[in-house]
Amino acid sequence: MTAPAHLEVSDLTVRYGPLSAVRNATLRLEEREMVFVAGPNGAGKSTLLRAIAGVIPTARGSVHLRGRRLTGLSADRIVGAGVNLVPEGREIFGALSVVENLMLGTYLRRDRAAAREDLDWVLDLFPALRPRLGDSAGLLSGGQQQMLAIGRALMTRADLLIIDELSLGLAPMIVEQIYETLLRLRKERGLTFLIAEQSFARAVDVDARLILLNTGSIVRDGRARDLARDEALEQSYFGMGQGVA
Amino acid sequence: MGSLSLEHVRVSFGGLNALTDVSLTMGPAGILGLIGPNGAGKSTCINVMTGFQKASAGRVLLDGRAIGGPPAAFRHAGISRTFQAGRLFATLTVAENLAAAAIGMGLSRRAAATEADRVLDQTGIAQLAHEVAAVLPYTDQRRVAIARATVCQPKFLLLDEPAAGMSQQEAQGLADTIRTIRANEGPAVLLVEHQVGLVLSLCDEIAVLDRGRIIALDTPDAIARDEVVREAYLGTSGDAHQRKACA
Amino acid sequence: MVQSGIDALSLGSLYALTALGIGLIFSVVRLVNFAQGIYMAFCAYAIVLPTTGGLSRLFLGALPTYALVATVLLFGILLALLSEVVLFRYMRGAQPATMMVASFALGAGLQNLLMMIYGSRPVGINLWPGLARLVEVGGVNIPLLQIVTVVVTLAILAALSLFLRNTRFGAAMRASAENFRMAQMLGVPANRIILVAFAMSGALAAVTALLTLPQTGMASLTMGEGTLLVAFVATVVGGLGSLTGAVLSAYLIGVISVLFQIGLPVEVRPFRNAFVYLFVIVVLLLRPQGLFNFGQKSERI
Amino acid sequence: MTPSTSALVARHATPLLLAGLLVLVAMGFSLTGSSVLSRIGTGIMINVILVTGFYIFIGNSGVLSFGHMAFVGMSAYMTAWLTLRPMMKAMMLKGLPEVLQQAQVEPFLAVLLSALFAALAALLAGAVIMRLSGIASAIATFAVLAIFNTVYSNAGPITGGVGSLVGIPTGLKIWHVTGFAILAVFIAWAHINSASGLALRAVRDEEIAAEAVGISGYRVRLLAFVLSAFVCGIAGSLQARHLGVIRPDAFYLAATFLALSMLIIGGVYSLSGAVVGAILLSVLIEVLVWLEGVGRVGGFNLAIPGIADFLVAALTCVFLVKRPLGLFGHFELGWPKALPGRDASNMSSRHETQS
Amino acid sequence: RDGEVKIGFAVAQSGWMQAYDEGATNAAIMAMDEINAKGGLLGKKLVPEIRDTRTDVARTAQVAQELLSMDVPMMLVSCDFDLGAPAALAAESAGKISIFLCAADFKAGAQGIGPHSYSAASVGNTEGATIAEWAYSKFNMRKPFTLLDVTIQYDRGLCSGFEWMAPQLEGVQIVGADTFENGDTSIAAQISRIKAANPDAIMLCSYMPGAASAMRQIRAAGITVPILAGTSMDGEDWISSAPGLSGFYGLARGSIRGDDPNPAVNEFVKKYAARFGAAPVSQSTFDGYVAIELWAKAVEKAGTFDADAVVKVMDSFKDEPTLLGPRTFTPDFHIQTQIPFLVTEVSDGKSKVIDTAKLSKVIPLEVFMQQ
Ligand SMILES: Nc1ncnc2c1ncn2[C@@H]1O[C@H](COP(=O)(O)OP(=O)(O)OP(=O)(O)O)[C@@H](O)[C@H]1O
Ligand SMILES: Nc1ncnc2c1ncn2[C@@H]1O[C@H](COP(=O)(O)OP(=O)(O)OP(=O)(O)O)[C@@H](O)[C@H]1O
Ligand SMILES: [Mg+2]
Ligand SMILES: [Mg+2]
Repeated sequence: MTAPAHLEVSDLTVRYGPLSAVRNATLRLEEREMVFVAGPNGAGKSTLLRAIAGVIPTARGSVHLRGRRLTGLSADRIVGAGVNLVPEGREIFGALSVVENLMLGTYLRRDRAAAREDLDWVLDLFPALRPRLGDSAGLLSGGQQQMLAIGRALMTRADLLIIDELSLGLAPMIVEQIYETLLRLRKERGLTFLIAEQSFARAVDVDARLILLNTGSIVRDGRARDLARDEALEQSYFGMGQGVA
Repeated sequence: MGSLSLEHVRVSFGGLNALTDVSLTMGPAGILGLIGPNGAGKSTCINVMTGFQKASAGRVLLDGRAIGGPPAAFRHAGISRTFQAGRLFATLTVAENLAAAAIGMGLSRRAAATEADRVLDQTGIAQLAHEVAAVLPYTDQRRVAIARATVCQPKFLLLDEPAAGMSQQEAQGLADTIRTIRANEGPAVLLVEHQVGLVLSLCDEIAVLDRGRIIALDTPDAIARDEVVREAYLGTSGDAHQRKACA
Repeated sequence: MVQSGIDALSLGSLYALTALGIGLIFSVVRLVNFAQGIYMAFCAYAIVLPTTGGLSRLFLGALPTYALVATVLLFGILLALLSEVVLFRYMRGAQPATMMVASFALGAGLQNLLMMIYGSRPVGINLWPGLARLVEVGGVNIPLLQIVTVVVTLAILAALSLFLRNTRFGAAMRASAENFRMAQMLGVPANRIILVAFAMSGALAAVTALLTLPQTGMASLTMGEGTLLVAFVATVVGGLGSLTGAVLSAYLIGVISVLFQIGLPVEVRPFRNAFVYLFVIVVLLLRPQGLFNFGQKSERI
Repeated sequence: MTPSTSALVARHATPLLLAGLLVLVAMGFSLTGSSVLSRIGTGIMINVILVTGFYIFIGNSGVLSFGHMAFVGMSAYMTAWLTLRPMMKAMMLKGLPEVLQQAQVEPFLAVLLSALFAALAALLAGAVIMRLSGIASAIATFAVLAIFNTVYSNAGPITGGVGSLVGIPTGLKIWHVTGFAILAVFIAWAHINSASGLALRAVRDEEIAAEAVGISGYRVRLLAFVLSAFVCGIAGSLQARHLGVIRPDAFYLAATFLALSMLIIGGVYSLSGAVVGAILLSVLIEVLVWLEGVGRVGGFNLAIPGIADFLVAALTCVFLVKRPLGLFGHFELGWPKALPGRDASNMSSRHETQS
Repeated sequence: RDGEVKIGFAVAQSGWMQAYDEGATNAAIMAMDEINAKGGLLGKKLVPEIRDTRTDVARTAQVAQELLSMDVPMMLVSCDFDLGAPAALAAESAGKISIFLCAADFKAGAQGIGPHSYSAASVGNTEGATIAEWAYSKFNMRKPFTLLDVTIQYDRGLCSGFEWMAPQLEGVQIVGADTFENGDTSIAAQISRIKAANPDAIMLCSYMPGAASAMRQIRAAGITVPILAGTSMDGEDWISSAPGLSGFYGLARGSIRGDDPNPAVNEFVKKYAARFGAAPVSQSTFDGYVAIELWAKAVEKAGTFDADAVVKVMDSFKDEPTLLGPRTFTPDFHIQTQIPFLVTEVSDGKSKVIDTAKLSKVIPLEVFMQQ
């Protein structure tokens, strides 16, 4: 018998009222994989990721983490199981200070000392946050808030990180640095990533696997480089034929 | 064409200087791009130029004369803006969103409705008129926000990251919208954006802000080649696709 | 002078305890809990048995002091928990106004229940008459009860603020308040946190009842109302979400009330509350973000 | 119908339908000829006016007000001052100014003058407190209510003090009150669609963006505050004449929360909600009380005294849990365009009525 | 049916007023039963029609309407003036008689509701004046202090009656006055002022629960001078809040403890207890009985149930004997302004009747008018 996948999603359907935002999604993430979810606006990327993290209820299907069933658990229990979601729109705690936001990421951890070290490590990763530790997080600039949201997720030491719209509002160089870090984390700490992005240029760049969503259904699943060669695909979903990417 | 400029503006929050002696003029260049790393002070620039943030030092000049007061005073003087977070009037329809802006400019309810219709047509979103803002897809929300800012023909239009979260294709659509507005209403535009491809392709001139200072101001081509800018902002390794875009 | 100071402090203490209970819940679930006052009345009535007029007979009051305090506290805690589990839990994310009206309805329902059990006549309860004794402090005679009230309140405040500041619980609580779902996404068991906050507010209602009874000797259906309103105002005047602010402004309102009571000429004295509320409006105009909200604003454009 | 009138009807479907509903309700209560039922109906209509008044400010501004009952009360007292027999005023209200001492105003004029008085009071109070928004504003309005209560309770020579002031001529007809209710609905509707009303809703949704487009939150809030006080004033004046007796405590917290419950049960953001909520809760209370009475008179003593009040509270809670946005949410009667489910959840979290 | 006459009761059977209306309602029914046992009134049996006002003014007006549509010749309304008024007004405009079970506001009569409205009880001003006179003559009160609870009208009448009488008593000077609200938890500031004024008696114009808690705080502060009150502090339930209380003097129209100097009252208390399972909890119970007594006598004398004829007779009642002693109405006053009271003393936590007191002067109308 093969080892269970890090994340196994089968036949997942999510509804908002009458509308099925995600339909019969089935996907599998191996350990240490970095998988991208892409698709046009409203394709259901966020919905899929939220459903996996247990933030919204699913209508059908199941999610398993290393063989353990997550479906039906409350969001905080799922975090306890080692899954963390950086939601679209950051959702930092504006009234709390930057350091409180970061330390909240360690709420479930028992290793206080290691958590302190992680704080230093995250601040090295995002030096812009260091001078702002005591300030209300709501006062940060848009991009700084995004850094905070990602930093906070890293603090949880979850080994499956789900990031929605990672590069939203970030300067190109920062995006660059974050991806470098994530790839390093994958190598050094064995993390697995599921990342939603609008375009799949980045997936091509890091040579990752790509899942393409359209109107709630998974329409492609494969190596990003291979999919990128599919001109028709580019044309219909991303208009990259116009030579932007 | 008039001009809107910052003159030796400093903005500090407690110990932090968000802007340090920034001088910047929009107007002559038609579309002025403003780029820079996160927290560089781009949004703060816009806030100062629209009355949402008082400068700790320095002045805002409209056609050479100092301007001050609450945001409404700036808007009445023809300075209009969008926000980094959409901030549409969520429960109002698109037409009402625009009409509310016209009412803010002092129009009667009836005249406001007419003006809203005009702008809806102008910006090509007439088909959205009766949708409630909150249910619009993200991209459409951005377009409505820009349309709302062009009500009553402002002379200056300041856009804060209008393409955030858009795919390149959608960003192209946005670029078209901005060009149309320029063509029809002719406001000077200030564009703050991280999608460098969009900025490079759309702007007549680009200013680069880093840690509260303007470190470069030049044509798109020159900026794309500028070493300092690459170091501070674009990054050196992964900018393949960005560069491809400027080509 | 000293006497008036102590008066103001002990009055302020009762306000502060209630303000703390209200502020605690508000900062966690955006709920102004108007049922807090009726928790207090319930706790007070629990000390006696229901009778039809005549002399009151002791119920919990018959227990030894420590057991009495413990059971009344428990009673308050259970009531508060019950309202969370039965009602407020199902209103997460509802608008504050909706929750407020629901809490008012809950309060009205509980008051009716209490009336069905005990009738509407106030009941005389002679709790801890020893506390009525005067003690001499620095040349003035001060009721022991006032000293106890102030000391107990300050002790609770200190303990609570230590707890909130020095445990992860504090930040987690404020985080759950701001964004319930996001807190959960970080592994914060937000529902349990909210339960704890309710339990604390229930306990505070019980303490307030236990400190009020020796003073007034009467339990009545409306006994919590006056304090509740002042506490409600104090929470906002102090700066919502800031528990210290709520407590400080509760004390401030206590002081202001006593000052007006002392300072106004007798013909105007019945208008005392009008002056107190005028003062509140002035404060709000000067500092809409709250009197003791020294922190920065937390939203920017 | 000519095309233009039918367009007019379509555009104003909401108030027309609501007016129709009110007429139906009034007919239901008056056609039996029972004076008791017609009295109940009159009370319900007054509630409709009251809640519509609350809606004009709260619904459009998103700012909760605890203060409106003060304006209801002020109008009620003004009605007493205008309509009590001069002899009684000379006896009981010695402090009244000469003009009011002598006044004996015709009933409908009294309604108008009293409502104007309430609006004036709201203008003065609002000029100060409408600078505030959100929770600070809610508390300031509560302070206004508390000040009203304290002042009117203690200004004996003018108000008769805490006790009841009696002798206000009674004898309201249900159809008169229904007429006023319909008027209130049209006033509210006109406001919603006015420039100021639209601007106010913009401020409610996004105060910062409203500022950016040049809208003054203060001005539009103040206007709605005054207008809603006027409508509340109509309710107050009619209330005084409905009961014939007033006292300050009748316009305090319990009444405030009853009105707020009606508004929220119907849906704060909807005029139709305000009207239907007022009717619904009023009728529910009547029915439960009637059932309790039946339980008692039937001799079985099935009903515990007060059980109806308890049930009203419990049902209100259950309802609020089930429909936190009220019966109508953001809908209006007769508006064909409905909002899909998505925004309901989004908007409730993003556009909170400040408490 | 022909042989019956319905008597309306617009009283609270639920809500907080229920506890206060219940006794007087029961007593009124007892009085009606006694009349029925003797063959009825003008040959007709009196039948109670009770409707619940739910302690709510709007509801009160509504049930009054309902009762009036049943053609009751007389309606008993809630004890509290504010709560009973809408019903009395409704009766007034229908030209029917209404009697407040125990309201103490002079507006419960021709000067307020109208010529068909009565109260069976005494007005607050009278009580204040009576206790002032009594305290003056019984323990030489010279320097009283008035502590007024501004929450209800009754208290204000009480204090204003006291303040009217005090200066007319040789050598008496009110040395201080202060106010509080019934719900105030602490009256510490007021107590400081009392101490500073050093009075020889305190007139406490208040009601439950504020009155008891004020008393507890006054005694706790070591102030031992006599405390005077009106009839609102009759009853036993509050005494346990101030154990060992002494030096309290209040008024009552009759004693519920079986120590009334008038044996008829004690007899009534026994009968009441036998019928309803417990003795009356407050002296206002008697007023319900007296209300029926007075009205029935007037009907008898008038020979008709017609309201105006009955009013005429009632207004001519002068010292008409009742269970509680003589009662007087005039066209101006439909409430008692000068009746004998029992004085109750609480000493060592026990209350007993120690004296009777009756006002020596008539209070002029203006005194009632100034609120
Ligand atoms: N809370 C909601 N209620 C109702 N419908 C919703 C809700 N959230 C999303 N939807 C709908 O579900 C569909 C999928 O939305 P989703 O946000 O998952 O898309 P997405 O791929 O993340 O888009 P984007 O690129 O804009 O973030 C869309 O049609 C959207 O309108
Ligand atoms: N009201 C404020 N209080 C405190 N600090 C502020 C405030 N507004 C802005 N700042 C700080 O000033 C700096 C500049 O912020 P600004 O929002 O202008 O950056 P930006 O260039 O727009 O960044 P981004 O691209 O991330 O949006 C940041 O460090 C930010 O945290
Ligand atoms: Mg998304
Ligand atoms: Mg920015």
